[in-house]
Amino acid sequence: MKLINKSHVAKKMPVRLAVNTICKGLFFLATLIGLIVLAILFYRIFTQGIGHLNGDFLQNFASRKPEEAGIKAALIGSIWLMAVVAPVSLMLGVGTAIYLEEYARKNWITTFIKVNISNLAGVPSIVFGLLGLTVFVRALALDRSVLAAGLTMSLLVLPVIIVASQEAIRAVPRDLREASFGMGATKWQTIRKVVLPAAIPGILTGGILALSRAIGETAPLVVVGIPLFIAFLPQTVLDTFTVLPMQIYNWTSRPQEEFQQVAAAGIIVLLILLIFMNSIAVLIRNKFQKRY
Amino acid sequence: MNMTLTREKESPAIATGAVQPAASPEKVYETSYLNLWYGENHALKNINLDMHQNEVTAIIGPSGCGKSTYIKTLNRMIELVPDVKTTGQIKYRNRNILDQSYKVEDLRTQVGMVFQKPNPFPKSIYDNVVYGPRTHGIKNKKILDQIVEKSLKGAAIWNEVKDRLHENAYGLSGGQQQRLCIARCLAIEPDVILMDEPTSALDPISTLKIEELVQELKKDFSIIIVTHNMQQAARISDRTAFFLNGEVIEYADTNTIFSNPTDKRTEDYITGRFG
Amino acid sequence: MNMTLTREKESPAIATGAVQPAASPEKVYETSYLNLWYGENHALKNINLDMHQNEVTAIIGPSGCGKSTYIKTLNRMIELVPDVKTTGQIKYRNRNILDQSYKVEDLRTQVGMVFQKPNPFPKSIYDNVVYGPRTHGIKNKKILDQIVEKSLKGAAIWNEVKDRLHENAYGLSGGQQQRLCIARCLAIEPDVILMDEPTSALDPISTLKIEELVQELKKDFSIIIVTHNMQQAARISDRTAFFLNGEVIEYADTNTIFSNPTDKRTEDYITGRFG
Amino acid sequence: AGCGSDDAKTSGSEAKGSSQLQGEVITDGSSTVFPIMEAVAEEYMSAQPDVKVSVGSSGTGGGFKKFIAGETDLSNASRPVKEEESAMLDDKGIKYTELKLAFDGISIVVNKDNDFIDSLTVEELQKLWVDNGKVKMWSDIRPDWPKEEIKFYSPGTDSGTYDYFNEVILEEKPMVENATLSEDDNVLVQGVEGDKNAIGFFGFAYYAENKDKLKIISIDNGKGAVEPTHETIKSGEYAPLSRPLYTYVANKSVAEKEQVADYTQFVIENAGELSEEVGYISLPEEEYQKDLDKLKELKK
Amino acid sequence: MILEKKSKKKVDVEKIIPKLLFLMAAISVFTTIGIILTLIFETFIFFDRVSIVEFFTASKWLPFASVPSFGIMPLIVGTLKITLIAAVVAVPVGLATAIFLSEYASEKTRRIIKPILEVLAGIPTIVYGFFALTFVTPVLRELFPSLDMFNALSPGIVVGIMIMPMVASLSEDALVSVPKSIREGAYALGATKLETTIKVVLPAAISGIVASIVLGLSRAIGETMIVSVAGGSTPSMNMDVTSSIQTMTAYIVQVSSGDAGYGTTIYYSIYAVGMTLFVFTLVMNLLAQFISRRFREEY
Ligand SMILES: Nc1ncnc2c1ncn2[C@@H]1O[C@H](COP(=O)(O)OP(=O)(O)OP(=O)(O)O)[C@@H](O)[C@H]1O
Ligand SMILES: Nc1ncnc2c1ncn2[C@@H]1O[C@H](COP(=O)(O)OP(=O)(O)OP(=O)(O)O)[C@@H](O)[C@H]1O
Ligand SMILES: [Mg+2]
Ligand SMILES: [Mg+2]
Ligand SMILES: O=P([O-])([O-])[O-]
Repeated sequence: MKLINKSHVAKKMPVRLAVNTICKGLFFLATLIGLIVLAILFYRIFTQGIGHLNGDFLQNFASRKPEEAGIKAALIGSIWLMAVVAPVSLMLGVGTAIYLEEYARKNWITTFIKVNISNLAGVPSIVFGLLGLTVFVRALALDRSVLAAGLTMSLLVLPVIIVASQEAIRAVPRDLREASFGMGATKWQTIRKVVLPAAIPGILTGGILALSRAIGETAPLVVVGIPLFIAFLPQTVLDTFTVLPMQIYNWTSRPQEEFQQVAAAGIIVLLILLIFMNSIAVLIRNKFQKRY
Repeated sequence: MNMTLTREKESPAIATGAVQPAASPEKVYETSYLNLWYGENHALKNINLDMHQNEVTAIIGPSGCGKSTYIKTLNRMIELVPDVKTTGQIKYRNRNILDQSYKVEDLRTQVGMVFQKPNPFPKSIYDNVVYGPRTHGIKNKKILDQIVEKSLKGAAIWNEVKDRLHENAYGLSGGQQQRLCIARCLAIEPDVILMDEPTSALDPISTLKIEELVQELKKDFSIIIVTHNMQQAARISDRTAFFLNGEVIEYADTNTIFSNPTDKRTEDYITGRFG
Repeated sequence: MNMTLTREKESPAIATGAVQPAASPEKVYETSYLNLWYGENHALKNINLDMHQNEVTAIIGPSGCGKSTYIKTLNRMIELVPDVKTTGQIKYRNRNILDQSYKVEDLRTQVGMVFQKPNPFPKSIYDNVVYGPRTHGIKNKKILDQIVEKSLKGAAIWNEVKDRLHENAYGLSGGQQQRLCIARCLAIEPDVILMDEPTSALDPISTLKIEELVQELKKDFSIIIVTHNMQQAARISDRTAFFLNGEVIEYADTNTIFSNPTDKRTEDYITGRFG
Repeated sequence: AGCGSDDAKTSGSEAKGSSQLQGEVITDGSSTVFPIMEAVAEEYMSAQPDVKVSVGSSGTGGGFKKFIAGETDLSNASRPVKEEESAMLDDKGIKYTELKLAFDGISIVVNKDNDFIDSLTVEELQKLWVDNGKVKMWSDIRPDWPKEEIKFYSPGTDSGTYDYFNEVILEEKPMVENATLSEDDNVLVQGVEGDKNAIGFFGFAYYAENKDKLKIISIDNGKGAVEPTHETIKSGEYAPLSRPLYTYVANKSVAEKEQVADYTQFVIENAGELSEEVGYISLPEEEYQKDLDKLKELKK
Repeated sequence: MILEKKSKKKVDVEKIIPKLLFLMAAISVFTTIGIILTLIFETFIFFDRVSIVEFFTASKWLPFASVPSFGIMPLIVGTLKITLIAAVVAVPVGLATAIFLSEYASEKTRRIIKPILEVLAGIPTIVYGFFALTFVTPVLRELFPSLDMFNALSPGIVVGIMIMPMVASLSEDALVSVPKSIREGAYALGATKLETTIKVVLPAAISGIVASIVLGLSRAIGETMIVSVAGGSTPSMNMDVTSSIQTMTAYIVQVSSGDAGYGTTIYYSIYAVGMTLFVFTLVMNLLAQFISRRFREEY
């Protein structure tokens, strides 16, 4: 007894195949959308800003005169900010991830920490700004320093790093750990010598994505109140500074037309920095990616 | 069902050639009344087994019978699985290793392990071998070099890799990787080596090489090997334990097990009636 | 090496009881000069094999010899692996399936497959079974219900699950899951069923059940089964092909292969000299 | 206004001779005043490279918050200090001095294609912008104007410009509800430029830079229609829509920190020219003189 | 050759490390506590001056009027509009991209496209803001002439574009981690790629996909600059997407960079709005976790 009418099935086949092909096309189009937007964005910004982009632009401080305006303070400031955010957020993020993946027992505290982290990932950046202002700038009297802003930003991007690192640590094959334990290595030795090295590509990818977010954020820094114009560079993490996105935002709000082009040039610098960081991530990912 | 087995029951399926061990040498492991549960699942039931120095002990049995579970208990690797409970005793050189005061790191420094799938670290061949010694605090470069050479020679892979010690271990073939894992294990100069189906992921040639190696190694070490390949057990072991559903059905000289099993189920298994 | 095989070469290790197939029935698959490469790795070499209707064809051989690769080529599942290249021909019912104009979806509607590890969908038992028919456009609830009952009965699991059809399939034991996967495969009423070591992850009891089932199924279907268990091949198959290093060393009636192999390597393998 | 910088430099170094100062000067506050302060700081630091001047842009309110907390030396403002704020300053014992820097003229603009409006009276402006609960047509203001719905564009409610407009035109009555608000005056320019029935207001500089895209409206406050120009704003003729911009300096900082005193003097001496350069209108000379006198008092 | 070299230090490290790591993990909890503490005092002062009932029921948000009204609904409505439009853009496009990359594209294509999309996720939001105002809005106004210069539609779409890579990248991870064996099961039954993806792979990955969408939408809710620049700043209650709006975050930025006097009710209102926003995202996250636990198909 046959319950399935084979000719019926055969008749439907071409339609199913066609639907599959059409959807494949749609999925591809959707993927293109992102790429097209990126292309348009880049095209517009480059055509507007490329004229202003020269050595002077990188070496000058901000100025009221568009032709003399430069991005030095903001660029160096952003790099200083990253120099605080990167180690702090990576250390805390990876530490937390190791704790959650390797040490934490299944109890309510662990569950609470996990829920808490995924919730923090969704807290608006501006709320972190309010936190930074109250805790770092005021309570800890760090003033509007690189350190205060860096710590604020670190907390902001921490969840991203934690989640990425957790994934990376979880993906390290069990048998590598077993091999290490099997030779009498302790837990921490195993983590330090086997798990972390194997998880590094994933951790760094997450880290760089987090830093890309930190480098482009404006709102929390506005709230923290870091200054916009300075014509000197920070010497220590306790000095004040300014960053690229704030400088760019300020230029865009100037009445003079030329400042719009200066802003575009600033955006190009920011994008180059961003792409530079992303390509490091991709390089690391591709270089260290081991097939287990 | 159109299947009949023509062979008579009396003639054992596979005659074995393992040499009978001379008298009973010193005991390395003594397991008594070992029970183990995975949560609710009673995976090992009242295991009683003794293993001897400079012998190869094979553990055979169908899939899921508890072979891996048992061998992982011998170096307490089983603790990595959450929710495992054990009762009973396993004495290694006269000390009960299931006693929590027994440091696992100590135990595992004495008892090396080789796994089913070769699992080298994604590091250079050299770094793989010195991983254990370094972990145990040996820093001296010259000593480390000596350890590497000795271990790789011991694992019969020195000639193949001596010119590429600093290349990544992932560039080796499966069989080479497995021998590297054995070398890595030899590097900590263990007393006992546990092997869980060390050849099941390998091609015939590599398998043969490893089998020969095991025969070599037993001069210096005691070896416990899990295999689902009865022929392999017959070829290389001195004693064989047959596990079924978490119980030891029969444990005897390999010769005896394969030529004259006492239990009907052992016979059924080795004659290929199931498994 | 202290290993000697006492048995004489002439007596085959395992006598087989598979009934000799009556004459040669219609051919389902005809493979000629099939070569397959994974990138640079030449995994199948000049394979020539015919498979017949209402028979069980077993494919045996040591690990890595290309068994899985070959069976996956029969329903073009191999295409999911990137960088695979094939030459030669596989005719299914007289049409070359390696021809790109042959739609894989059509082929796979005719040729079902059961995998090594049971792989039910994370859905209810019912949804697992009707997945195929629904995909093929059958919407009628009554017909679907009938299909579910018939397939589950066909896979000898109906009684165990008939009261919990809407529970998640992951609640079943390994053996039950594997029979569910067979039921899922039966539900599309295929012509041929491919099985890649369908019992290697199962316990002895479940294995026996599935072996009995295969014997039942061959009345209605043609079955091609990969196994690393020679006894299993001997018990259930009509013809056996012995693969080694990507080549077919010997292909003949199961009886002949096990009692009177022509090739030395076949004999070595089935007498357990390697693998 | 291109030659301002050279003069600024000379006056800076003249004011303090050749003595080199160092230390920090921290200023924050209004984003409207920011461009002036930025220009001053830029010039000052080329004369005194060892003094570190930082200029923030946290808004007038945000600036006062920091000023009250004692975190800044100068606080820029686009409105006079509020009662709450001065009360808190008193509480903290912070004495301060108000200095005027420049004028900002608020310009009323419509779309380039609007051919029926040239000038509005203050009353008409109020009638336009104050909410009456109904949709407003041009014809509601003057019957001969078209019967089309008006689109309103205004700076954000928390800006000094809105605040001033609210005070002098709306007289604290609520603004039309469907007005489109934006924080960024450039964005308003785009809005009015793209919308045929638009009317909007924003800082004079934004009109001055976009003259060819917008149409300016003259305002009649009873003495005839006046178009906002550089001159009419400076002379006070363009009334009531021009407002002064301020900076507040902490007396203690001037007395105790030499660099702050020096910087403040530099601010007053150069505010006129530099504010012109960035698009504002300088005050009459007497005003700056008054500020300088106040400063002299403080330094004693 | 191997000496027993068990120093005391080794034992100590094993005990100290977990404690140290726990402290690091606790920082995330302290952050949350810090946020709540930061917000709560000023929020209390605010509710001392404005009744909490008015805050949640009044239909107007006019903090600067001479008779101010603090009804947060218009800000919530504005936030929801943006989030909804962003979701309509980001979820289908992001999911389709994820499916294309994980199921259809070759390994090489994936390796190229994924990082490019990640660049899209890292572009500063101001850049997007001006992209919305100077490109998307004019294009949309060509299509719908009735669209205002500032509207919810344009920034909503651009926020959607901004979060799309996040949805795509994380969903793709979820899809890829569905075991191959499950896919093979479907293919072997003659299912097409599409049928396999929709009926087997997507349901199996649903919890990861929901998580990615929630993360994306949380960012949409928290997004500030794009809306400030291209959405205007007019709090309004209506459901119209063609006119100017204000969101909760945009209000906080407006006030914290604006003119409001320190100590005024307006000043404290940003904390009340911040608190609302915090609770808002908290509820949404908890809801999402509940949903993804409900629908998770264990494999
Ligand atoms: N981590 C685990 N959690 C729960 N049950 C487990 C776990 N590991 C194994 N088991 C169960 O314990 C029993 C013994 O498993 P074990 O892995 O020891 O079998 P085995 O003899 O090694 O089989 P194989 O030949 O397949 O490796 C099986 O029933 C298995 O399902
Ligand atoms: N995806 C792949 N890419 C590259 N090489 C592969 C791939 N899959 C299998 N091979 C190689 O092809 C050869 C045949 O593999 P195959 O899986 O067919 O063996 P098998 O006979 O099924 O072995 P087993 O009994 O272990 O399943 C092996 O050498 C294997 O390493
Ligand atoms: Mg096992
Ligand atoms: Mg296989
Ligand atoms: O920043 P303002 O206070 O001048 O609007």
